[in-house]
Amino acid sequence: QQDGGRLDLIVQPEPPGLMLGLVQNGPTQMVAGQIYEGLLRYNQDLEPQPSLAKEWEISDDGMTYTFKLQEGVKWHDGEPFSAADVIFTTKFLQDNHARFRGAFSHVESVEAPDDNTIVIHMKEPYGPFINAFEAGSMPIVPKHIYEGTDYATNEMNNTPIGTGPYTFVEWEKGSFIHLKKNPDYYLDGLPHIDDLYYRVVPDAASRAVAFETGEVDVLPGGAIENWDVARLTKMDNVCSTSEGWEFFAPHAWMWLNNREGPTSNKLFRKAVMYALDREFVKDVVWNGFGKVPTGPVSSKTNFYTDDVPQYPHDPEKAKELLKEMGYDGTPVRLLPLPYGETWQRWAEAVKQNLEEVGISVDIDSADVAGWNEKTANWDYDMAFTYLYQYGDPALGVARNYIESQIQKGSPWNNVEGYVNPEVDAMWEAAAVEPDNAKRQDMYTEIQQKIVEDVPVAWLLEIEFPTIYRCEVKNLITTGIGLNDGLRDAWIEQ
Amino acid sequence: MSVLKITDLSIALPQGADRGFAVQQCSYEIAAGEILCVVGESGSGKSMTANALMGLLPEGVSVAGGTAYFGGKDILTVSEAEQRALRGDRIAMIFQEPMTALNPLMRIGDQIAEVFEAHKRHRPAERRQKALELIREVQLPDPEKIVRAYPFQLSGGQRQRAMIAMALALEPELLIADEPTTALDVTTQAQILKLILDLRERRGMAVMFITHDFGVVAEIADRVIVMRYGEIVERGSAVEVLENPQHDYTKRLLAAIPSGLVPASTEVAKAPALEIRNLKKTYRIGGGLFRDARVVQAINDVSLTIARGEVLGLVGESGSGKSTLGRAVVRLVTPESGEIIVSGTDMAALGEAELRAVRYKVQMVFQDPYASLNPRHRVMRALTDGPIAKGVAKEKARERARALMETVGLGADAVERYPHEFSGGQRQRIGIARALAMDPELIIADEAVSALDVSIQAQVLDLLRDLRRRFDLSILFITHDLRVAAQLCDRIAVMQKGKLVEIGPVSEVFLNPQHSYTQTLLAAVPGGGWGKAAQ
Amino acid sequence: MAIAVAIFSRLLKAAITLLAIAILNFFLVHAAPGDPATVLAGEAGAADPQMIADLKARFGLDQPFYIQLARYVGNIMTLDLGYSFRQGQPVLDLIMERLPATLILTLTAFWISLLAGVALGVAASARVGKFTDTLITGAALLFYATPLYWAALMAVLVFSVQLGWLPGFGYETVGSGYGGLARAWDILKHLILPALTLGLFFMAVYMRMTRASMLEVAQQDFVKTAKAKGLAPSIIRRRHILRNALLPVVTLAGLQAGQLVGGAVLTETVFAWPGIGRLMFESLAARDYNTILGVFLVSAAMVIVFNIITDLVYRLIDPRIGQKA
Amino acid sequence: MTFWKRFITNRGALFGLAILIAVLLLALLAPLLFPRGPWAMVQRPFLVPFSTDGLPLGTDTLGRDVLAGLVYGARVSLLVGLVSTVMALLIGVPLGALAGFYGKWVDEAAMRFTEFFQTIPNFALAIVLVAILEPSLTSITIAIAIVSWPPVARLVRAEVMSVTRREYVDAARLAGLSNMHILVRQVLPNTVSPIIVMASLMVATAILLESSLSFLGLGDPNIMSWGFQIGAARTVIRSAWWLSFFPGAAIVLTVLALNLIGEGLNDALNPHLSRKGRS
Ligand SMILES: Nc1ncnc2c1ncn2[C@@H]1O[C@H](COP(=O)(O)OP(=O)(O)OP(=O)(O)O)[C@@H](O)[C@H]1O
Ligand SMILES: Nc1ncnc2c1ncn2[C@@H]1O[C@H](COP(=O)(O)OP(=O)(O)OP(=O)(O)O)[C@@H](O)[C@H]1O
Ligand SMILES: [Mg+2]
Ligand SMILES: [Mg+2]
Repeated sequence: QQDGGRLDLIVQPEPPGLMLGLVQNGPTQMVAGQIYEGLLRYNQDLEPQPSLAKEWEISDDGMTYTFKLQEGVKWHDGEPFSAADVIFTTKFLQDNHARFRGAFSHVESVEAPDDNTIVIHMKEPYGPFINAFEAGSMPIVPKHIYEGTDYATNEMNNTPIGTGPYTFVEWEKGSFIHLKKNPDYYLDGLPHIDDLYYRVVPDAASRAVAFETGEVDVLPGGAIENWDVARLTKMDNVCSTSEGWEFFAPHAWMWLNNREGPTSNKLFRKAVMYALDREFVKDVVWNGFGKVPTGPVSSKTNFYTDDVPQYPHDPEKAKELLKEMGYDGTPVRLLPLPYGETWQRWAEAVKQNLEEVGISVDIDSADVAGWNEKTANWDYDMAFTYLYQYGDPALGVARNYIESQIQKGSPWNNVEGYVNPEVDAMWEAAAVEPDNAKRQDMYTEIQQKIVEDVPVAWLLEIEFPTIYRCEVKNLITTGIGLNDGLRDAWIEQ
Repeated sequence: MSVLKITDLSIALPQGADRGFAVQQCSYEIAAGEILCVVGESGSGKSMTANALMGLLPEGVSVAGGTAYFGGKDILTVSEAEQRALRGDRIAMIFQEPMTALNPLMRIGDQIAEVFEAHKRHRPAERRQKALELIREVQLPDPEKIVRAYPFQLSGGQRQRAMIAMALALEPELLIADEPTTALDVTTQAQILKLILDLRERRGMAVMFITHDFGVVAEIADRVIVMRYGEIVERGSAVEVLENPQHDYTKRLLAAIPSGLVPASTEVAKAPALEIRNLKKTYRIGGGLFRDARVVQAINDVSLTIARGEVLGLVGESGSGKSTLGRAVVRLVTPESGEIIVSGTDMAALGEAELRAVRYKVQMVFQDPYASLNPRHRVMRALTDGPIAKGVAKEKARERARALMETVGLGADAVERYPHEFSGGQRQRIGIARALAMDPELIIADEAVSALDVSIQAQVLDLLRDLRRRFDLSILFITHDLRVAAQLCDRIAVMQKGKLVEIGPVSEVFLNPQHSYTQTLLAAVPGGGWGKAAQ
Repeated sequence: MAIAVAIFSRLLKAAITLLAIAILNFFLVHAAPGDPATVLAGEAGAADPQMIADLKARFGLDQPFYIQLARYVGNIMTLDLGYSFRQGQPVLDLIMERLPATLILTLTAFWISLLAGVALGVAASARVGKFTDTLITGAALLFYATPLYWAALMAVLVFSVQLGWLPGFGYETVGSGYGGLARAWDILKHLILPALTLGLFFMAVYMRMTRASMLEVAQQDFVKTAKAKGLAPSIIRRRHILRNALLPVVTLAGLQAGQLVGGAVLTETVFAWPGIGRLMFESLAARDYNTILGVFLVSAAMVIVFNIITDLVYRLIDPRIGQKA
Repeated sequence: MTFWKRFITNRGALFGLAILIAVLLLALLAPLLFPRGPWAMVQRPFLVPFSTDGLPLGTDTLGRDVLAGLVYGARVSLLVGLVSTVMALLIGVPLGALAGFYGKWVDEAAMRFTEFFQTIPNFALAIVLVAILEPSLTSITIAIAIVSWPPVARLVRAEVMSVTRREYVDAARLAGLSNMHILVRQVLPNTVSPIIVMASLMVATAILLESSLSFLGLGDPNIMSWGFQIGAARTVIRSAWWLSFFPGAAIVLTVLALNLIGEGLNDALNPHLSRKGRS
């Protein structure tokens, strides 16, 4: 292992801010994940690993979680880090972090018996809870900076202070974010790299060029369009990996509006599933990356099963189903995800598939804001989306299928309007079941039922290959990938 | 000893032009210290000759033959560089349009000094000084200021003087002046002519003076040549040509000139066709939030009457408010106070809609025969639009239009043609027909013949006289040409700076002018002496 | 003096226009579907109604529309462009950070296109109908017809990727530690491609205009006067024709210089140039209202400033203006 | 010489006209030439041009026929170009005409209004408008029209002002014709030539604008257009240059053709001005 060097990465799009406690979108996590830390990290099998907590313990009844914190940890401004910061963080995030709020709704109380210990008491056992401590889910924020201030407008948001391996240096808007090695990092010998530059390049083709011309060393997943991946990986001394996304396991599907229109008919939805040539999309649009999903749970996530009804590409079957239902040719609107060319092509391919079996499709168009507005207000017939699974069906999957999560105004829940009380009950029970074997059975059944009902059309388990120069070693060591990976990375000189 | 000797000069025009040669087989010479006037109708090739001598023929036009010896060389065939060396140095030229002949972005002094620069005379510092001297010589007021002035700050006459200063800079042996006074008003014209005569005296240079105004010829010419269709039809001393013309065309030209003869004033009928009382119109130009506007009193308390069947001439120099008065009468300009009474109605007080109903009573014949007819409408439409709007049945209006075309001597069939198919004089007759089509009581003719050639001018004047007799029309005849006014009008009104300074029967105003301004105006008429002598 | 008064009255008018534009923009921008809160929440990958409500309250979006408008108008009257909640920074700071990059790019493009355009136009007009003229006019037509972004893509492809002569994107070498001249040189290298592609189109425009204007002025009487003085053709062309022919070019240049500031969206996007065109585009996508409005206002102000500059230049060239009164 | 004769003696204009007619024909015949439409995935993706029978220009990222896309794209470009120009004329001509004809406060008000639109950079305004209205053929056309009318209004105003000062307009007033009659029958017809010339150039500009919007992802996703093709091909420009080259060339050619026609019209309609300028 060698120290030193500089690493240039792409961040896309430019993050709105770096204060991870306030902003949790993807690019923010990727950059701020080097500045802030959570209590835990997760390896690629989604097992917890030490981070700010060096040890932890869960009581047998699943009601008490005890964390021992690292010693000698300092904030980037030199202030000492202690359990008080963690307690403060739980309050801070209650106000600002939706996902945290969800997970902590199962918590009764938090206490700090001493400066290095945190004890969390649960209201009920909640199996997935142990998966909610990485930097993105629960970034520890500095109490001495935020206590008693208006968090949103605190000046320090622009010069974030964390405990992580890299400290913030400079952010030239529209151009780059510069981080540098934290010399006082509590783990000896870490990190290895001196400087990190996160480069903002708005155009996908330019990003590819940036890598080719050597300006950039790492292209995180999704930074370039898939068509360039094959080309770049063929270059000398270029490595690529699909690892580092296990925790998120991005899962793409098409919401089919269960409330009205042809899509409210289960036969129609099934026809859609048969009509889609998902393998073709995977091969052509995604250049062979990813995997055709069998249902709502990603094969990378815990409690996955493939023992569910299957929907191969079968246009004839689709046509039959449509005939059976008496589809009258009413056109349906298709809302693609405005995340670049790949997604646009995907929508075009889907449209073509559907039109081949006689469904007439109009592609709606909207930018990110319009997409949010339309999906949040259920103004669509079919809409693309993809969501993270956060390692556990209870965290990342359930929200999309249970009735209580039908909430107008947000596009991150049961937007399709799927209502099945039987399944709802099973979700609820599975979440608080402490025994993992039993949970597996319950989730298997859930998956079978949902796949039979086809509330949405599952499209792809997305794989985002990370492309980098082979000199960069240990780039991805956890299931969270680049978001907290640079702690261990080093550059061979 | 001739300065310039032209032999058999021919100038070819490009294909598609009105004729093959602008100038054909012309020969003449100019002696030192002599003023040769070149006269002739528009398009007769006067300017082309001058341009050829300067080597400034427009693209497509070329010298087809002949020689022009100047200082021992044929200047038509010397190289471009040699020609350039001659230009401005030994041959200089002044153009017709003083308003556009100077570079608007350069100071007058610099433009004059440029002549020295072009011929590498004097050191740069001295050039300025020389320019100043020249400006003095052409009698421009306040020379120090003029050197630094831009053309737009000078009046037309002043610009023309600046042009002359430029032309005189290197004391040329030959000065070519292409209608240098046509665009100027009479008083200014008189000054410029005097200047040229003076300079000729002092410098002894030869002058080739192009004009179509025989008054000017009478004033300055030593010798005259008359051109027509590119050929010289007559030549001789000024006296010979003016008093004893040989060629038919010259005779016709001279006959067509409105003579200075003052007809006895005719008795005027009683009932007034138009009464103007205390009319005022002020223009405000420019100005804005923070700037004072420039105020021009275009009509300042003018009162006058025109009797039925009378022709009232309105004269005065440029900018004196003649047009404004005429346009106020027809309400193309709205006066701010005063009355305009046409057969009992005060036109000045009418609203938009009422006005439209009575507008036909006063019609106008415009100055520019090219701009006053819509190029996209056939003559028929020009003649019938108005009557139809007034309520005349379509068929009747058409019939009337044909009849009127006969009246103005163009033939009934001409109604189906477009304006561009007529000559300037013919268009002016259409303009008159259009005015008549409305059955007006009064016609305002604003410089209706100024843009026309003398011969055509005469035809139109005849037509007006004839019409007035036949229809008992009243005419307000606006002009700056006193000769023309004298020929046609019963009474003359003289305007100066918005005020009516004198009004009376023609004979009185001309022979016994009361106001000093009228006197200056009369004195400035070119060839005044010659006109009277002819009598 | 007259000039000072004229400028003052222009500025006053400009301020009124700007205010009206700001209000119109406010309506425009708010008419777009979605709002910054949902976008921000959306990007977080998870959100609950509470989060969205919190964000809306934080951004002041829970207020009635007219109050938002009144607040905004009140703000800009005190020259305060507001706060970008998305970026956590005052809008003015954001814009000031980006403006230099845009100005460098657009002004370079502007001068290149103006100087080259006028030079080519003069060259073409001097040889009307000859081969040089045909060549220049042909090239101009081609540039005129080429979509800017396409030219940009092709330029990157050739000069950056294939030949490797010039950097294909960005404003400077990030983290190079260059200072002073080295930095200037570095920026210059980055500037060449975007400035050229942006300038090509305008160069064509100026070239055509200059050529036409030169030919027209060459017909005017005073040129004949100049010839009659015996001046050499080159002097006539420069001193008499060109100066007069420049007047319409200046007018057009003024109009376009103003537009360039906000009009470089495409170039900035393709070349990853951190200017305000891109800021506008990205803020629009994020519905970062105050930022879009700020950019619009600043670029509108730029247009007005350039108009005033144009007028001043015009006065310098043309003595007739402003002195008549 | 008649207008038409002058026009066809201009080689450039004739060339432009030929191209435009060719493009028009292709656009009209598109459904006959490619009955499956431009979106059908007909073959393997990324087929190189001139390598496969029946697919002369190769296939794109999804295996769609590039030529079919070009031909259908022509329809959009021409449609957007023409319709937006007509719309811009419908706004600009009346506004400019009224301003120029009536002068005074009407003029002042109209010109302030126009200035207003000119103060917001053109392309930025188009982007915002499309974003607000959400991209569709209609919204794009409207947005382009809205950003293109101000120059029309200014031109028409200037022309109308100068024509209104001609004496034949005074003559028409004296004839008792109403203002509207004068404006519509006497004045406007005499301003058409510069408007026609401008319109031909506006069509060209509109085509460029549409393609730029499309390139930024603000196109109508249901409609194949040239800008869309380039935008979509941008990401693969390195491996499949032809995907952006052909539509780019199509735009250049069409816009070039329109410009040539515009110049030809200009020369033919204003013979005095052009005599010198034409080669
Ligand atoms: N640039 C040109 N191209 C072709 N023909 C021309 C050109 N300039 C003048 N002409 C023609 O040449 C002939 C002579 O014109 P010229 O200008 O010499 O007349 P002129 O006697 O000076 O008339 P005016 O009194 O109107 O100035 C006319 O028939 C005119 O139509
Ligand atoms: N529309 C206008 N706006 C401002 N000033 C005007 C306007 N029309 C005329 N004037 C001014 O009013 C004065 C009188 O002009 P008018 O046209 O009546 O003179 P004129 O006697 O007809 O002169 P000319 O013999 O040159 O035709 C001039 O000083 C002129 O500059
Ligand atoms: Mg002449
Ligand atoms: Mg007058």
